Amino acid sequence: SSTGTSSTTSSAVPTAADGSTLISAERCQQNRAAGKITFLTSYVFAASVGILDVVAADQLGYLKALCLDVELQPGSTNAQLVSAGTAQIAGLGSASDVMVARASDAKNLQSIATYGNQGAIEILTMGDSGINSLADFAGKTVGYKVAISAQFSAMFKDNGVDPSTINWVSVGFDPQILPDGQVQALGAFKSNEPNVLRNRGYDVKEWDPEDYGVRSTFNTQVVNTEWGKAHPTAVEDFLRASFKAYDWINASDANLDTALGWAKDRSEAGYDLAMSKLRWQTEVKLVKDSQPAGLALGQQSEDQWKPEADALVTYKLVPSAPSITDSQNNSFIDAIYGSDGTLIWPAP
Amino acid sequence: MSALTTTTPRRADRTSTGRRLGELAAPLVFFVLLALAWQWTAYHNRSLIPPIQAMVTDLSSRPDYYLAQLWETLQSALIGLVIGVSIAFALAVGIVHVRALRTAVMPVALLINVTPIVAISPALIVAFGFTRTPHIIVVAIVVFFPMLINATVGLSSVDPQAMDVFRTLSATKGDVLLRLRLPSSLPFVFAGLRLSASTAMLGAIISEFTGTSKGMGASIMLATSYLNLAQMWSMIFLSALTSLALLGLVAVAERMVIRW
Amino acid sequence: MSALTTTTPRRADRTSTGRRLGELAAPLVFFVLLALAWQWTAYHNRSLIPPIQAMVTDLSSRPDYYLAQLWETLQSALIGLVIGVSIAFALAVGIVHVRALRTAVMPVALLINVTPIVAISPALIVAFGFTRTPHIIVVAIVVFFPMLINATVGLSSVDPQAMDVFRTLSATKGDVLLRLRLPSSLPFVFAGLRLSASTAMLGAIISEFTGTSKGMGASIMLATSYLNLAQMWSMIFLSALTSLALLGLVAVAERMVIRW
Amino acid sequence: MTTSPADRHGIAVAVRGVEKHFTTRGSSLHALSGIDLDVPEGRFVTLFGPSGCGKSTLLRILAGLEASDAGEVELYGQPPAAASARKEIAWIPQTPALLPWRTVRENARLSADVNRTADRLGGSQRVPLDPDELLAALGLEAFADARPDQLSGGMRQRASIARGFAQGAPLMLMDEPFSALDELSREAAQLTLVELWERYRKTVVFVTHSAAEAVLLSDQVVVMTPRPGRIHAVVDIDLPRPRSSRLEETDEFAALVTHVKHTLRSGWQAAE
Amino acid sequence: MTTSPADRHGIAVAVRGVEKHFTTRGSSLHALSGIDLDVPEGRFVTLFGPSGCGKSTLLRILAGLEASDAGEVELYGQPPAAASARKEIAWIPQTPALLPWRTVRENARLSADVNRTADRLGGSQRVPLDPDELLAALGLEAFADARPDQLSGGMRQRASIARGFAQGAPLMLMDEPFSALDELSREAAQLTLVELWERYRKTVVFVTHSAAEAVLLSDQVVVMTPRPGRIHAVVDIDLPRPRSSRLEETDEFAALVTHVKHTLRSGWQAAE
Ligand SMILES: Nc1ncnc2c1ncn2[C@@H]1O[C@H](COP(=O)(O)OP(=O)(O)OP(=O)(O)O)[C@@H](O)[C@H]1O
Ligand SMILES: Nc1ncnc2c1ncn2[C@@H]1O[C@H](COP(=O)(O)OP(=O)(O)OP(=O)(O)O)[C@@H](O)[C@H]1O
Ligand SMILES: [Mg+2]
Ligand SMILES: [Mg+2]
Repeated sequence: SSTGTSSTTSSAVPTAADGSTLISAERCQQNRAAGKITFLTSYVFAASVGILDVVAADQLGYLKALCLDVELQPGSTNAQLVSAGTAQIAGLGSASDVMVARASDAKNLQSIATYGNQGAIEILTMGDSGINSLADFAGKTVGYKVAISAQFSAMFKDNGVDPSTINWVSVGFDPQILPDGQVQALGAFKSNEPNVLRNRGYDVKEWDPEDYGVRSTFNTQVVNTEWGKAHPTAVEDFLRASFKAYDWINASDANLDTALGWAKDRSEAGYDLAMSKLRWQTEVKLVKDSQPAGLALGQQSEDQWKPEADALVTYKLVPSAPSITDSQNNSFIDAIYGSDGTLIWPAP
Repeated sequence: MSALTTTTPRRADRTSTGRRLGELAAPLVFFVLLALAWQWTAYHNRSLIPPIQAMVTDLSSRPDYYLAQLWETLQSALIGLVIGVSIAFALAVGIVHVRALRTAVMPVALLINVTPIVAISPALIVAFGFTRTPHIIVVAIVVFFPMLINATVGLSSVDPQAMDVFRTLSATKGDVLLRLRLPSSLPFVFAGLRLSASTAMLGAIISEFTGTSKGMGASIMLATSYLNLAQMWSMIFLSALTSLALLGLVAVAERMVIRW
Repeated sequence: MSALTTTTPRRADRTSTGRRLGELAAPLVFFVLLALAWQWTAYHNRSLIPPIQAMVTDLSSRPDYYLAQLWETLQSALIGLVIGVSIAFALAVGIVHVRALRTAVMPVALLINVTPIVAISPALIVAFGFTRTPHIIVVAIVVFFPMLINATVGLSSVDPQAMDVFRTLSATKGDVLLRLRLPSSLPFVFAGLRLSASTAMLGAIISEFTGTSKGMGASIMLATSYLNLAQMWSMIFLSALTSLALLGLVAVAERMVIRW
Repeated sequence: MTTSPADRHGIAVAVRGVEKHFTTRGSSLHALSGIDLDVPEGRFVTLFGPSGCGKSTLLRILAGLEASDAGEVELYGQPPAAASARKEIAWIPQTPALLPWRTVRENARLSADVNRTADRLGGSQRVPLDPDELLAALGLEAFADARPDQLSGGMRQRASIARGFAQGAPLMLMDEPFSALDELSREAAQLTLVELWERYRKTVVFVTHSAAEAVLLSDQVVVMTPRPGRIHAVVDIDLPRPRSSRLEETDEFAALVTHVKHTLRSGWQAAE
Repeated sequence: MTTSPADRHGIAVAVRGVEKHFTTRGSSLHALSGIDLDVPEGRFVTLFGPSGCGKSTLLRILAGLEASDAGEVELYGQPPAAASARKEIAWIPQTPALLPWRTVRENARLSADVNRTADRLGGSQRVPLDPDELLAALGLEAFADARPDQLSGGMRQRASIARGFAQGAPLMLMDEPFSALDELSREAAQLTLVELWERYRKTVVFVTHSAAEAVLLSDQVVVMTPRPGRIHAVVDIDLPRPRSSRLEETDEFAALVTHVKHTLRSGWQAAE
């Protein structure tokens, strides 16, 4: 924590690194009343959107300057932890994850921001695998992480391939099993595994559900519903700080390197800086390329989630059609943007 | 003789019926209290644990799903159990005959026993692919140590005086093994089998966290990610009950085999 | 008398030096063979296991990192061990005095023992937050059962004839517990402690797979996701060696306490 | 066995009509039947009989370690539990049953360490003896600080006897304390016990299945027969005291041993 | 003990200059020193002495269960291992050591089930006996199909003796087989053994620390003294055969028992 440590007393409004005040005394009081906030990343301290920007917001002192006491934790069972109130804010993979969680036992959470408006996942095959169409997947072994995504099922089913003819196997996070031949195809993040494998000199082919008409999203931040209602300013200012940091990272290559250095410090070991940089850049591009007209970064709408909600019903991952309205709480994200769609900085 | 006190009959006789009732009642009362505490917690924190009726409903609404996962896991558990226990027993036979084998095998066995197997299981999948093999190996590893220790102790724990009789008869090593060591070891072997049987399902489930989409372990993983608490905890309880059933089977087998 | 054969001296005397050397050599040879097999596999399949020198290099290049994770995990393991073992022992004391307690506690203890704890640990984090508490609880649960069983058996395994002496003296329950049951139970308690100590680190590591970014478990998880084989396997071996060291400590304590 | 009116001691142990059954897995065993017995104070009385005739069971009932099904037991006019609460019964079991974590001296002191409330009760007939004095009398002074596992079997049994005497209880109950010793150590132990007893004159009920041992030690031998356990006869042993190893080679001694054995055999045949 | 030239039997057991040391944790114990012994064929010889004098050690050396440090042992002119390989030694241990998973009959048959190559060797002096006949002779016919845990201690010891005799070995080695029995069962077992032995006339080396048992059973009693274990004297027992329980009440018997005990005591005093 190199910056933003100017204030240690609880009553005074802290100032940012440049000495300016970022928040009113009254709002600062409200944010402090929220107490300690635990934020869970969606996947360790990876260089992903919704993670690296929060790390940077913390390191840059934005969070503290906005009178927020946030502890960052690598996530695990995020939906459960947020719904139970053990954590207050967390990242989830996509809008689908939010709706599935709400349909099961994590009813007590809502989405507060959606970063990407296209899917971030895809299937990889080796370039010379002889798999040239979706139909060729029948009978092949396909690795997935944790659970088979609805996007994959939809991609196959919408194009006339019965997903149950595929031999799905749950795999770890090492993509090497694809070139080693243990699986013929591998569920992957667009921003990670293709880069890793290409960097190792392999020729891989990508099967993007978006290309087959499957619409989805990636990285939504969720909040514990009651806690969010009780502390709206804290939620708003958390998002405000993240998105300010998001812009800061993208402002220069040097800033990105600095942010990656912070993530690496938190990861202690094994953090591949080059791959991580590529990962961030890929994801930012995915976010930018899919930004719907009229919506600012992170803003979400019913239309945007509709295709995923429909797919969940189609593939019976939820018992009944989920209410998108109830799944989203847009009051926070909408409050941090001005009428011109620019981030309100500093906080009121 | 009036000062002589009439001694009371043995307490065990007087209250044996009452005591037997008490023995049944105590665990029942305790289980009921536990169930109440469970329900209170479930209603208090909806995303921590599911209420009991949610598990019952889920189990009874799709028994074939649960049975299919159970059967999948049970197969790995049983095959791994048989393999691990057999290798351990064979090694124990070697150990009691070749002293050097003991000093060679035991440190390694001890090391394996204190290694976090769950961390190794991804490597096994890399090595053996997406077959049942890695899951069987994990089970075999976790059941190996208790059986090795118990079989070694059992095969060595022969009545020395009976051993003297065999030795004066110049009994062959095979005679001693078959007619003395093996039957003598049975109580220990069954004790080891009980320990092994209670970890076999655990090993299978942990190994199924990766490398498969079938079985109770995969189902628990899936339920965790979809936060399907009813499914998750039904599986957990089902696996615990299956382990208890395995333990019961071992106990029955023991009573049938050891009749002396 | 020429036909009388000279009996050979006892073999143990003749070859005791040779045998002792053999006892040292056997595990060494075995370990060297294992190391060679490891290296061969490591070079054969680069993404399966790391070569030994990669682990040594990683360990020696940042010993403080490893020590910090080790210390983090060891704290949870030791605190959990002390708590779990103490509760188990206290319950065992209750069980040998109150029969109903036995029938109430034992089935539940058995059930917990066959429950996949790794599946429960997320719920503990939900319940107790991102503190050391859930990790300590996992350790306490996994070390609980062996100590409960061994302490119960130990506290019950008093020489019945010594018990008769105490009873004719109208010794109080406290006398019997302190002066007879407790010392009699010590060999069993230490046997239980050995079992418990060998699982304490495993429990701590497994619990650290979720809910923390510190400790060996978190480090193994991180290494898995970044495919840092050297870190992953260094941690695995470090944890196994730490468990062995704990076992050694228990053995030393046992020899210091049980002097009869 | 009736108390002779000439006996100037009181009655230490009075048993009337004691019955005992054991029920194991449904089948019942009549272990003791119609036991009547008076042991005057300061007498050495031995229960003698074959294995399974109920000697240990009777002794355990006297000590309050086992409850009878019917009948009455009184020690110094009170139930066994009362005597036990005042630590007035010294129990010397078949095995030495020393506590292995205590030194020999600490073992001999055991009775002082437990049930301390008894020490505050008035009216006790107990006169605790100095453990070291007893260990010396039993030839164990050099081993007072040793742990039991450093002693031979015979020495351990002597330490157990020291523990019993150190308690200073007026009544001592001994259940075959020498049966695990080899013949030669056993003879030495018997002579030591005779000597100690002649010095302190406690009331002793002793159990054995050795006729020679019974005759050597006792004032009276109670001959028991099995199925169900009964008192067949009481043989008075009118050998002079103090007794020594030379006594065993006398014809009188041999005749009494033969007589005790015959008494047992006749009781057995009568029972069958 | 020298073989008399008049003896028409050969020498079954010949021992010359046997020495034995035990080393435990550094300290060495001289267990046997200068043992010379000849046992003629068909004789019942007893090793008698106090605990720790090396009786068991000597018997184990004869059986080949223990190796001596020096000296020579020969059974029928060959080393113990050769006799053992032909199953010509029957070993009857201190505990019955029956296999609990076998019935009494199966236990008695044990020698036929192991080391089957010995059955094909020629020149054996072994004459296996019918287990059922032996069980009948020992009063166990009704228990032939019972498991050992259903038997009393005395019956188990008889079953162990049946196993030894069934082997039909010319040499029988018995290490205190009756020491765990109570006095009365013990006497019955002794008489059964006397009877069986008088019927089959095997060469027996028997170990005991009971002088009466040694005198009742033996042709010769070898008196041993400890520290180090030595043969102090050999006492010939010239009591008539067949022997019965009545013999024990004769003066001759009592005199021999006293003599044996005295011999031991004098040896002990000499050793100290
Ligand atoms: N706790 C018990 N439960 C069932 N039966 C018992 C119990 N204690 C003793 N018996 C039986 O009661 C009978 C008498 O036993 P007891 O121990 O009093 O005999 P004993 O004369 O002391 O024999 P021994 O000389 O072998 O010690 C025996 O048949 C024995 O099996
Ligand atoms: N395996 C052994 N290791 C060390 N010392 C031994 C061993 N076997 C016997 N001894 C010692 O050798 C001596 C003789 O023992 P042995 O068993 O032959 O005596 P024993 O005459 O049979 O005595 P007992 O009548 O008690 O059976 C004893 O001091 C004993 O402690
Ligand atoms: Mg008895
Ligand atoms: Mg012996």
